[in-house]
Amino acid sequence: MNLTFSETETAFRAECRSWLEANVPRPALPSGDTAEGFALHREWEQLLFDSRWAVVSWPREYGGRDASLWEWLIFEEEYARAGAPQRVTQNGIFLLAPTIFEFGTREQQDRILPKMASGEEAWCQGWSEPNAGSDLAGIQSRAVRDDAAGGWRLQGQKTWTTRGAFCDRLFGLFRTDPEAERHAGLTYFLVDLRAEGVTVRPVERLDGDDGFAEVFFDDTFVPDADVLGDVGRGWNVAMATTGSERGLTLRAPGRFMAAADRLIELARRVAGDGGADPLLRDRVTRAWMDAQAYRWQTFWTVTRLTAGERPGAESSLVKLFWSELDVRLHETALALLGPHAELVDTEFAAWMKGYEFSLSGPIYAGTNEIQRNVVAERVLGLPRK
Amino acid sequence: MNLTFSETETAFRAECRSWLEANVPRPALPSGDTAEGFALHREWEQLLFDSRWAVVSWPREYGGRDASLWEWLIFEEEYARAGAPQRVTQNGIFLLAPTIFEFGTREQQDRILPKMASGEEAWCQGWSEPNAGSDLAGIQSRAVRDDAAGGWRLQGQKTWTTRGAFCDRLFGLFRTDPEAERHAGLTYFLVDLRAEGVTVRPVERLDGDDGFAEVFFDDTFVPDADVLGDVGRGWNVAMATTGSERGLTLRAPGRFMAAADRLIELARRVAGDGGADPLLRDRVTRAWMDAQAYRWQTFWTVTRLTAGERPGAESSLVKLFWSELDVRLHETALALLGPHAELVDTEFAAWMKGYEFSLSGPIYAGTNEIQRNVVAERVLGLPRK
Amino acid sequence: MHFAFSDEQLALRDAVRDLLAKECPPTAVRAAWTSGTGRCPAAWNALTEMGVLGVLAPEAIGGLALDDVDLVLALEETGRVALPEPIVETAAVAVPLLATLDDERAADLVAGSSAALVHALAPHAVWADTAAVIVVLGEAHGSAEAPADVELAPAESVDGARRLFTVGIGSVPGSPAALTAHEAALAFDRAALGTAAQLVGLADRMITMTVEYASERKQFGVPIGSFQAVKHHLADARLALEFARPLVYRAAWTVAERDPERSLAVSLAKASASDAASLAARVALQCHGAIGYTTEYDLHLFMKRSWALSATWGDPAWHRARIGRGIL
Amino acid sequence: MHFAFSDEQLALRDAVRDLLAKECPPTAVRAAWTSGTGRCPAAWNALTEMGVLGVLAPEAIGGLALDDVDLVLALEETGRVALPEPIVETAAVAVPLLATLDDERAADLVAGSSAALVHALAPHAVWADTAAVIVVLGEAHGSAEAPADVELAPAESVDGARRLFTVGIGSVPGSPAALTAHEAALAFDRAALGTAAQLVGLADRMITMTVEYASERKQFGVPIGSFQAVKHHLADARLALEFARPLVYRAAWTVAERDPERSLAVSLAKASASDAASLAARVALQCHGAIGYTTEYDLHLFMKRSWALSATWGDPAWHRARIGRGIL
Repeated sequence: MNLTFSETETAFRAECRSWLEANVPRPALPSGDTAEGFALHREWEQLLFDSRWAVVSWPREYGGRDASLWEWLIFEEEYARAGAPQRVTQNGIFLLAPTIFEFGTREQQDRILPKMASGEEAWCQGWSEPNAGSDLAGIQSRAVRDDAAGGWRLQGQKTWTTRGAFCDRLFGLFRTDPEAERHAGLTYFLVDLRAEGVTVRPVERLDGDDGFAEVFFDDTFVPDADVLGDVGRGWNVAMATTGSERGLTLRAPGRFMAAADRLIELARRVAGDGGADPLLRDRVTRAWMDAQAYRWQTFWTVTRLTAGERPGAESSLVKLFWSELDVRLHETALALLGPHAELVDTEFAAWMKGYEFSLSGPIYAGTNEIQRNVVAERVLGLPRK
Repeated sequence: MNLTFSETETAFRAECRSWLEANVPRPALPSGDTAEGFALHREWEQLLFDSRWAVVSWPREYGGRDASLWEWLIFEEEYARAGAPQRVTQNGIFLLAPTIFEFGTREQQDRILPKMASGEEAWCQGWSEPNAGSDLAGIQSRAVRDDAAGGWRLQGQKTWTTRGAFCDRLFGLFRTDPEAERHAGLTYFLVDLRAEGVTVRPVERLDGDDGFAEVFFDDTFVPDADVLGDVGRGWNVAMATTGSERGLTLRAPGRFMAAADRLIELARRVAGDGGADPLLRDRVTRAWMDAQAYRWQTFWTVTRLTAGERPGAESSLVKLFWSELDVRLHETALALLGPHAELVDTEFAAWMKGYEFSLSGPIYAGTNEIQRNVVAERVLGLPRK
Repeated sequence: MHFAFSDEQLALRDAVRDLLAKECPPTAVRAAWTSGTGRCPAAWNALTEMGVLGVLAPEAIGGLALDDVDLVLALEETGRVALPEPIVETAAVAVPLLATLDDERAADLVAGSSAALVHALAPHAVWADTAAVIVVLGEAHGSAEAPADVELAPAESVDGARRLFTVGIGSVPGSPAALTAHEAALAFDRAALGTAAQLVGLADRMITMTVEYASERKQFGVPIGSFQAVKHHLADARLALEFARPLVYRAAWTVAERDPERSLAVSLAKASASDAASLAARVALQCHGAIGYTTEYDLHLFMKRSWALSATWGDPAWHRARIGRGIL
Repeated sequence: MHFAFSDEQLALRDAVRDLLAKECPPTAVRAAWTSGTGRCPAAWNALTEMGVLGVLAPEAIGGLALDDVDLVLALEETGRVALPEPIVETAAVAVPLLATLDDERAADLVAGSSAALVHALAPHAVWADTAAVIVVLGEAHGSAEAPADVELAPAESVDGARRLFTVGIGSVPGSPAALTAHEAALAFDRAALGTAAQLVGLADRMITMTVEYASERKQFGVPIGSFQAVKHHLADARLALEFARPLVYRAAWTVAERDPERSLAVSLAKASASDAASLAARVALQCHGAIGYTTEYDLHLFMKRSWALSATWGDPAWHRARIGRGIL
């Protein structure tokens, strides 16, 4: 056991920190979940990519630095600490890319990954449907074979696609075998949102941004080159990325550590050094403790992953923990602000927006109810029925 | 709306208070859930009965005062405030008696009720069985007809009978129709524990007292006179008393108000007036608020009962509230005591014992998980399956 | 002891409920989000007509000469529909306050103009730009200002219908209708009580709409309301509401009767109602899932009102601290 | 960064686990409740033999010259079986403390005698009547007393195996082996860390036995563990444990390395482990139902130990306050 970072890692942190200090836009960009904000965020992504900070853990040939998991965690800590912009490329980088690395052809990797990383092609996910939320296997959108054209024709609807209104491409599951049920007969497609027959309808989120979209497909053509993995094996292919969504990759501890530090700052500003109401002090302390617990649990897990273990059902525990700590942390900030918390045009407004965002945590990527079932059944071994 | 007590009620309270002040044993009796303590409690019950305080809401002919529900609540407030002994007759008075008043013959009422109220005959409940806990309909103990002797012969086992080791008689359900399933074919019996074929095995409770017993029946004879209600209708007969157990009658708010007051006293003793740690102050305040909420919700409900409404599934809400407030209240006391909480031979030891007792609240009389189901399905109308 | 409402009181509640169902459906609340005033004039006029604004006013100025117990159920109804109007500020606080002071503006309020309030624990005057009078409440004093004499600076709320303003008291020395400490304290308690009543209505509404949604919406082939986790979330929300509601009604009685336990009772009510509404909001969103997270669906109208009201006129921690000072 | 135990460390853990499975089953804990000493001599002797008492002692006095990271897993195992022995007091605290002071009694402890501790946050010395040395810890000082020089008055714990004593310091002025503030603080942190490790073991044990029970026990025709409410209770308990455990291991490393964040890390560990064990105890009892409420069933042995240990060496609120002073 050695809980210090190596010299190389420390140097990596220093490089990262100084680049971010020099380049993070000030004042902060407007929300990336609006049309104008998205465009500005795309520019930021291009800058990150050009400096090889967009995807540090990827191979150099696709714009990365071949960074270790530890270096990636350090990058995320520094990125959050610097208050750098949200990553509008994250659904591509964190959800789709791992699947492409595992299941994509060399041609697909070469064609898709660099543009994804630079933000030139922004990807959104198409998991949910009106009748398939936490129960993904309820997917009804279908793809019909078009042999003549050498591809498939899509029909149906996807919902809750994050930033779908601004993205260029969508990945998701469609039913290619109408006879098969539930998990069988699904295929993983990569779809151009500019293609014919695609309609994107923005849906306004709790915080007023058009953060969601509904996407309708009416006889939309997808060439065979844009099928990911084997036809009919889409469920298995997708599970790799939902594992990522629920687990480690999207939620490096840096974000929560930075949020806890900002909460401490807020407590000091609202009440002066150490002077806050003891009950609020206690809640602020709990938030900081949660972030620490999350950090060390992550380091514990990453050590095992580095030794070659694969993440398992424990990722459900991780999702439960960060999503609930995030809500509590923001609730504490709102309590500190008291009757000023409702204001959305002050310097503190980010806390209300952050709270609204945090409320999606226990809902998306499998509700926390589903996650608790997974923990009970797959981690603890309780009977399914 | 008038939230003051009438002159009559105020006079009743004064009478009650002065009698209790003069008669409550000092120092407090040892636990009634031990053999020695039970005997002393029986004496106390006889004294209560002789002074017509044992069953204030009963008719005068059975030893009561024909008191109103309000007067009964006042009595309970005063009783708890005085720190008077636990009621070892409570299972008879609160669980069985309402059923006897509703379903018993005049002969049964005359024979059973006065001795029950005076403690001369102590009653325990025989609801649970090894395979019938929260799922009462799983009862397997059976009664076989003995026409010649004019009665029934019992076979089987009851568990978790509170104070079963010290009581004289038991009430419970037995299966009289072996063909019927679940709720059908059950009959409500009143059983003499001194009868032949009865074996009582004390079971030690968390706090070290023999508060439970297992009761075994081997060809135990019960005469027809001790069948309560119709043969085969035991489930319907019993529901009247489980309604009582879960609802209002056993848990008058006085007990929790008195406990909250004692908690405030403890906080003052541990930390001086108003000087306790603010986090503990807040927890003490919450406990007091819970007791107040419980009191006013009770008064709200009692007004409706007084107007002729019958208690419904809301009694599950009541059980959830008091059982969880009771645990929180005792947890707060233990937190005030800190590392001294574990001591069971000091003047504060009652808090640990009270905590252990409170932990049974969310379990007995239908676990709180069952109660939440009831609230969801019968109060809110959510679908059963 | 008789802890129930009279038939007349229930009839007033029902009349208000019917009125609001008609005049303040969710579409009207949405309209207020984008309108110039943030208000719902149709409902306000109908409530004025019905006499609700004057429940606490003497008959001499057109009031009904009733009390806080008569008013509390109407306020609960306004919470249930998230009415975007200063009904608590006007009917529950300013009307009886100005009437006590023999301030002639009381009659204007009864007749349909509106009031706004400012206090350290409610520092933004809501709908102040359309108010006829702005009552500034201090710990032990207060004043009723004419809008012309103060400076209003707008502030934006997460609840788009709540038009907030910071109030800059002008140079007018010794403003009219100065309040005593007693009146200021009573006004504060009435504001907290009225807000608590609205929070109870909001909690009830959010639970009801979630039960409906969970009974309809299917996942894994069954209604999501048949899952034990959803059931237990909703049972917990109902539990909090069940025990908060009598505290609000009792607080109304202590205010009406000038009971010595008034402040304690109001704090119990406001803390419990805030907690119940906050829990109901969390549970409602969690049980709805993503749809509750969109502004196309109505839930957010009620949720955001709950957030705002829970934190004003004393949040639960503030009221618990006040109670603690009383009992410890 | 490498946050894992070495193969040697895991081997020591496994050896201790096997030893305790044999020497300290629940029957042995029950025997301690009714025995004269409240202890489990067979387990103690075997642990002595294996060298566990001397993990932190230099080789010169018969120790293994290892560190707190090597010891922490063994302590977790003693929690898992609710070992009724002063292993934390002796192996984790008194041995390294006396060894640092060149106190010859360190060698006696390594050889199998035992120590008891007293501190403001652990005011009762456990198993003090059979201890060879009693370490009295103050905020910034301390001393190691001979039992003959102090007065012991017994006190009864809810955990029948914990034999408690209040310690009256006799008239001996300037007792031997006076501690510096630094040593007293390190000793306190080690006691809190060792207790946290035991609480993690206890939590794990209670969850495991409840999962087993819930998988077997049927109600309404199915195992109770198939009900979502039971699943979610247990998932919550596992969640708390999952995130407490790394904090305990990390705290052990900061103690071993004399890391500047040691006290902060120990407080994180003790607060989280106490909360995890308290939650596990509540969940275990609730999911067991009435059977868990009897002393015939083993659960209460682990539950009561958890109650006692959560509240000593600083309860969660105390440790949170210490952290708060460090970060706010």
